[in-house]
Amino acid sequence: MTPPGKEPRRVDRDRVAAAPATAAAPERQHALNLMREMLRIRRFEEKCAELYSAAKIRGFLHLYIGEEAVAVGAIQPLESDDAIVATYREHGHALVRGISAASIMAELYGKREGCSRGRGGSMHIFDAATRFYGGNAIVGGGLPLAVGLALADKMNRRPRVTACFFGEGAVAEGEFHESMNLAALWKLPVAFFCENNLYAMGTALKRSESETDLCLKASSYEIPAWPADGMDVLACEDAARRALLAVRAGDGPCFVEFRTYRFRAHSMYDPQLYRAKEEVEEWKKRDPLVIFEAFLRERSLFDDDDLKRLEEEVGAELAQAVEFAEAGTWEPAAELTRFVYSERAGG
Amino acid sequence: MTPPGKEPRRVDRDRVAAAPATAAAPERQHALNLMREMLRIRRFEEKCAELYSAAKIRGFLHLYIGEEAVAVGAIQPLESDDAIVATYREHGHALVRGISAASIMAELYGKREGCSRGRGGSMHIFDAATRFYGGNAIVGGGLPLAVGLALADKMNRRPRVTACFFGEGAVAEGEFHESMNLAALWKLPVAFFCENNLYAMGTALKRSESETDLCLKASSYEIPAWPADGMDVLACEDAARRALLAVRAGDGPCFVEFRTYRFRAHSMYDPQLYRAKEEVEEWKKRDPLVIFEAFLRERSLFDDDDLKRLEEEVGAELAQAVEFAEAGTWEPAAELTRFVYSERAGG
Amino acid sequence: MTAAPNTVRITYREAMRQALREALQRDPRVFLMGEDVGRYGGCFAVSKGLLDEFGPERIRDTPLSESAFVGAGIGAAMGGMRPIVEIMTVNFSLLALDQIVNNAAAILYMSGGQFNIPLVIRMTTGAGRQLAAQHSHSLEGWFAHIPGLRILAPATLADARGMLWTALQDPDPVLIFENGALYNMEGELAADAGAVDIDRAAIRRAGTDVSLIAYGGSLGKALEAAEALAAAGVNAEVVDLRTLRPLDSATIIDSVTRTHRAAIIDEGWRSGSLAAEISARILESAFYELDAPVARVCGAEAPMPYAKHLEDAATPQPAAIVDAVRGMMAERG
Amino acid sequence: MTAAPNTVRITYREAMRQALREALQRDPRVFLMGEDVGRYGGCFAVSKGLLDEFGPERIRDTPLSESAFVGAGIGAAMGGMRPIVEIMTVNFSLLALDQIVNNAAAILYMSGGQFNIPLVIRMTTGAGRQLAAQHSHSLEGWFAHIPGLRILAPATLADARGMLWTALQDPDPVLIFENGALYNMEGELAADAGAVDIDRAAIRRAGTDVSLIAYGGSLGKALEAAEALAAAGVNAEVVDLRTLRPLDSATIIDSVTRTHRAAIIDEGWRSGSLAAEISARILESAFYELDAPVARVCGAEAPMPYAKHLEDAATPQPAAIVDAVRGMMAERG
Ligand SMILES: Cc1ncc(C[n+]2csc(CCOP(=O)(O)OP(=O)(O)O)c2C)c(N)n1
Ligand SMILES: Cc1ncc(C[n+]2csc(CCOP(=O)(O)OP(=O)(O)O)c2C)c(N)n1
Ligand SMILES: [Mg+2]
Ligand SMILES: [Mg+2]
Repeated sequence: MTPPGKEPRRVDRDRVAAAPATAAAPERQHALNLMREMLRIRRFEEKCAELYSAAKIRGFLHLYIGEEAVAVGAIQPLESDDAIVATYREHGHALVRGISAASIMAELYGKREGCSRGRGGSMHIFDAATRFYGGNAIVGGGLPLAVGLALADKMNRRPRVTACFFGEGAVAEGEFHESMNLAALWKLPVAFFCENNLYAMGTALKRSESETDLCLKASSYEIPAWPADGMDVLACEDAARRALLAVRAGDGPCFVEFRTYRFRAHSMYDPQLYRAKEEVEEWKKRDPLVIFEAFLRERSLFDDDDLKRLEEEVGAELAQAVEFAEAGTWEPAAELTRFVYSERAGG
Repeated sequence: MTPPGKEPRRVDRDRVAAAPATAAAPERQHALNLMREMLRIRRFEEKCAELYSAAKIRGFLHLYIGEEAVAVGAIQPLESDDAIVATYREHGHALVRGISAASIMAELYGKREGCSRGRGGSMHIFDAATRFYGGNAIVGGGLPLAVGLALADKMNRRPRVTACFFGEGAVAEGEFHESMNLAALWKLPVAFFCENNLYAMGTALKRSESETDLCLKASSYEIPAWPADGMDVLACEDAARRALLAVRAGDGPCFVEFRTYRFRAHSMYDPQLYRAKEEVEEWKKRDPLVIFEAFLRERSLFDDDDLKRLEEEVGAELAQAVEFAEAGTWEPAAELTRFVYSERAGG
Repeated sequence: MTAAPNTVRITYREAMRQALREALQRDPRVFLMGEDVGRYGGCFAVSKGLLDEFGPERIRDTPLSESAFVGAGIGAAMGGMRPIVEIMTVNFSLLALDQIVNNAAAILYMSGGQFNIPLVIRMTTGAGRQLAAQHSHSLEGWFAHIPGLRILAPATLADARGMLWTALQDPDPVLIFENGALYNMEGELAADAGAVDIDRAAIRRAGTDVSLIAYGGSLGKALEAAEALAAAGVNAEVVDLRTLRPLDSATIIDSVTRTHRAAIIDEGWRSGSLAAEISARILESAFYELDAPVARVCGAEAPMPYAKHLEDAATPQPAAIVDAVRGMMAERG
Repeated sequence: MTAAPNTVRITYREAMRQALREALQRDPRVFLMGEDVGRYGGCFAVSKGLLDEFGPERIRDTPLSESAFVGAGIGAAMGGMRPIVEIMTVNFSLLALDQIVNNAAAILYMSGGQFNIPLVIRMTTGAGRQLAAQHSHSLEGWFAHIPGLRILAPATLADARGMLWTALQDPDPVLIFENGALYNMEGELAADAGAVDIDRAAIRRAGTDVSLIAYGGSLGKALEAAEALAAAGVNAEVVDLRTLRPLDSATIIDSVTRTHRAAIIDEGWRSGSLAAEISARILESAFYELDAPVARVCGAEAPMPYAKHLEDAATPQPAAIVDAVRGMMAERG
């Protein structure tokens, strides 16, 4: 009678090989693309803040400022028939994915011309054309959907990936756990992209997780996981590419923890009592736009003219988006219950 | 710009120190106690099966035959003011905890004299006197309760432990994940006792978990975890004692995986299509009563007289329990809605 | 007993199983997913044999993760499949309510009509088997409160056989509630039985004096009560709602307009029951036709007790229906 | 504006906060637990400042684990505490429904009366802030279907201030639904305002011609409609339900028996609404008193849209109440 295993077992954190590598300088065209996409998000979000103050946008508004590198790095490598599931902080993802700024802005205005016909608002951007499955305002609520989308692909032997974005706060939800297990158990093509900006509203990660190493958690489902510097667009892109490659190979899901930070309030009403100004300032030194610009300039891949041109392009797109939204129309109240059910042939 | 952590991180399984130890022979009196408790459960459950066939007991009936060592080993070391949260397969736990066989049997009959006044049945054994908080028929549903009971103790600085039993099937539920994290985060005095009998109804563990090492899972919450041979009552007792000691020390929860097997069907209707007869037979060779008896006999701690006496004692208790249940009365239907709400002073 | 020509003798369980088999045969996009639907053969043996026939890809055992696999059903539906998700028992559906209400019922609307969810969720509901408070409730009427969902309650063999296929044609989420007490119900079914219309309630017994409005597990009790009432000279009409959302108000109101009296039989808890909704609709649309207040014969407002006599007392029984109608016939009219 | 003598000017939010503070001061067993109740100061700033005053043990920030922390509240209540659990928004309560329905509401019963659960759960409900379909529903009427729970809907400053303490005296689980649109409502409150009775509905405006039955966020709209009706010569009585389960039928029936007409205003979806239950009860108990069918002015049967004009159209507005009553007054009586 020998009682087995009397010593407590613990997950090991020493075996982690975080082999650092130096990013190769990107092609100039690609670099400009990345820069442009980040700038598009930044300016779009700034405009949203302004329009919120002007009461053109209402409800909850969650800005992505500070986190641009993640969406840009993670979404650029997707194929057009891959799918995306996102959260209520998804303007950036929607923009990079190719949903027009105009139809997003019109949605934020609540106009009929908005991508969700004014029914969704900021937290519910949807777009069938780009396989953008929302915008989900339930923390963790999108993960099971991503699992299901991937299941459909797998059953149909389609080599597609579903990229599922969520914040580190979602890791505490039961739906995270159930979804990770299901995706891993069934080897489904999901790329779990965790945006770890250290806070869930006012709750710091260390106050919500007994184990704050999220990659370790993912590993406990047998899901390969690694962190990426979420302020560095090249690192994000690299991490996402590896994940997508692995997922496409058919071995099941991957998990990437993008370590990032939001520069603004959680949503528009938030006195930010839960974090020090200094901490925010510290992180702002790693502003993804600033450091990427510096990186490119150092390598002579970017200059003042580039910046000017990009700002103009982005500014023009944004101006047109606002114009489009302003000019949009209101869905007639008579259409209130339209889309509660599908419109059936003949019905 | 050095993208950090490019290699996938994985939980390490090599660092597990499963230091085997030889159990010291127990004191004779204690050994007899353990033997008696296991026998009480075995004979009680056999009687239940019989009474089910006789239609005295109805509903779902989940027998504990084969798993007796776990409840006996894990509950004996509890203090009287510790709490227990169990599942629908909880007759054994209730008996060991000291709820009378009579009041449990009366409950299974649906009689007013049952511990839950006939309202609960087999899956809902409750007893305030012994702090037995049920009997819960929602897989995983008891875990949050255990966390809360422990929270109350911690807030009141009471050195009590809540022992929370659940099957390995519960590990897939979101409530497992949320509860483990919460208990670990708040360092609550919960002993998580997982009864891994390899099947959840007809679903083998490997078909429900991408990672089948449950201790590793627990570790991903920073919860110390170790397995125990669930067919060996001394090993179970030893593992439970260590867990209770650690928990009482105030360092937060522990997790023990009791590796056991159920010899019978999941509940009364189950053709057991999902496992081979040979597998069952193989496990039956490790019948916890048989191996413990052999172990004691080898050490001259047990003989035929002991067996005869124990069987008689247990038989008498059981006969009396059945008699009590038979003689019990039916709660008047007029009392149907009693206990939907508390009976308030004056109301 | 032998079956009549062109009919087969069949149980509700087998009818359900045939419906599943047919769906799996007809449409490669259909698959069944849930706890123990495969190797175990289904908690209530409904899917027994299907694993052998269709394999583990399409008869998919899931871990105990109600929220994730219901959500995965939603996702798979958006991904072009036609999933049938089984939840063992209605009480466990509470673990998946976020997915059902916040996603399945809302995504089409939130997306401005872009993403419909052709998902079918089946679950067992109801009391009668002494399974007590965490396995016995009747929440189908409660689910019927949620816009975006369609709620079905097959009460007959034909509906057990036919509703699934119709549900699978629906572009939106459909929940099918199978009353556990019906699985062993046996009877004759047309050999060529197939899809049934799910848009209309059905008159299961024509009558003139009172409308008994029932569904699911209560239909049989209503019919029994109608027989008893007939013996006492009261000719009751029995309406089987069949679809609980959207309700077929027209059939209900038409019946009450003819009979001038109504009793609603609903296994759910009385307060906030589907019976309340029906009563309110009758009041709104047939107030001046009523000869007596509408009666509700509902489940007792208690978690379901284990003991048989208490469980019986907690659920609508024919005698209670008869009593309610007798009371009503005595009213001035 | 200065407060009248012996009254203070206060918002609903502050009244709620005072109630929390008082409870924490009076009973060491009381603690507040939920997402961002501490450092963030509460999603809607209700608990702002309490962390500093009572410390992190008693103002306990939780991870995003609705099921676990609601369940932990149940466990802590059984362990002798008096937890107040905050769920940010009613839609998130769906993630905790298993714990609320299968445990909180059932354990006393399942245990044959041994374990009561003195737990208070507070959550924000309702529309009006353009938060769209996953943050805006009114599910309090739906929760009122569940036996074993008590459901409160404070609609006034006095109730916001007083209901919590009374709820904490209740040996059983109490859910308090705070309509988000009310937090900024400001008015006079007695300086010594404290616990209020929660057993009875309240007549907020006496009237003779029609009973407007409302609660929570709809009370203000009913009162507004009553003023508009008064101008048109219709003297409406306004009943504030206050407690949605158990319903104070007596007060409702008494009012309708006096006015002979009733309209129920309920932000919840119409089908299966609490309004349906009230209508059914009126029909059962006051059928012969009614001069017209009972009207329901309810939420539109759709997930809540984001756009302001659609959201307004989806929720009961004073004009719709006036219209419903006008229609009713025209009926023969
Ligand atoms: C189930 C659920 N609980 C609570 C909320 C309220 N809430 C909205 S965002 C948020 C924080 C989420 O943090 P995280 O997942 O880290 O994402 P981030 O906002 O940081 O991007 C919370 C608590 C919600 N929307 N859903
Ligand atoms: C939430 C939930 N889902 C499904 C069930 C049905 N069910 C009852 S027992 C059981 C198997 C549980 O297995 P496990 O946790 O391993 O415990 P065991 O029965 O093996 O002791 C299942 C699926 C349930 N009771 N609750
Ligand atoms: Mg975050
Ligand atoms: Mg098991």
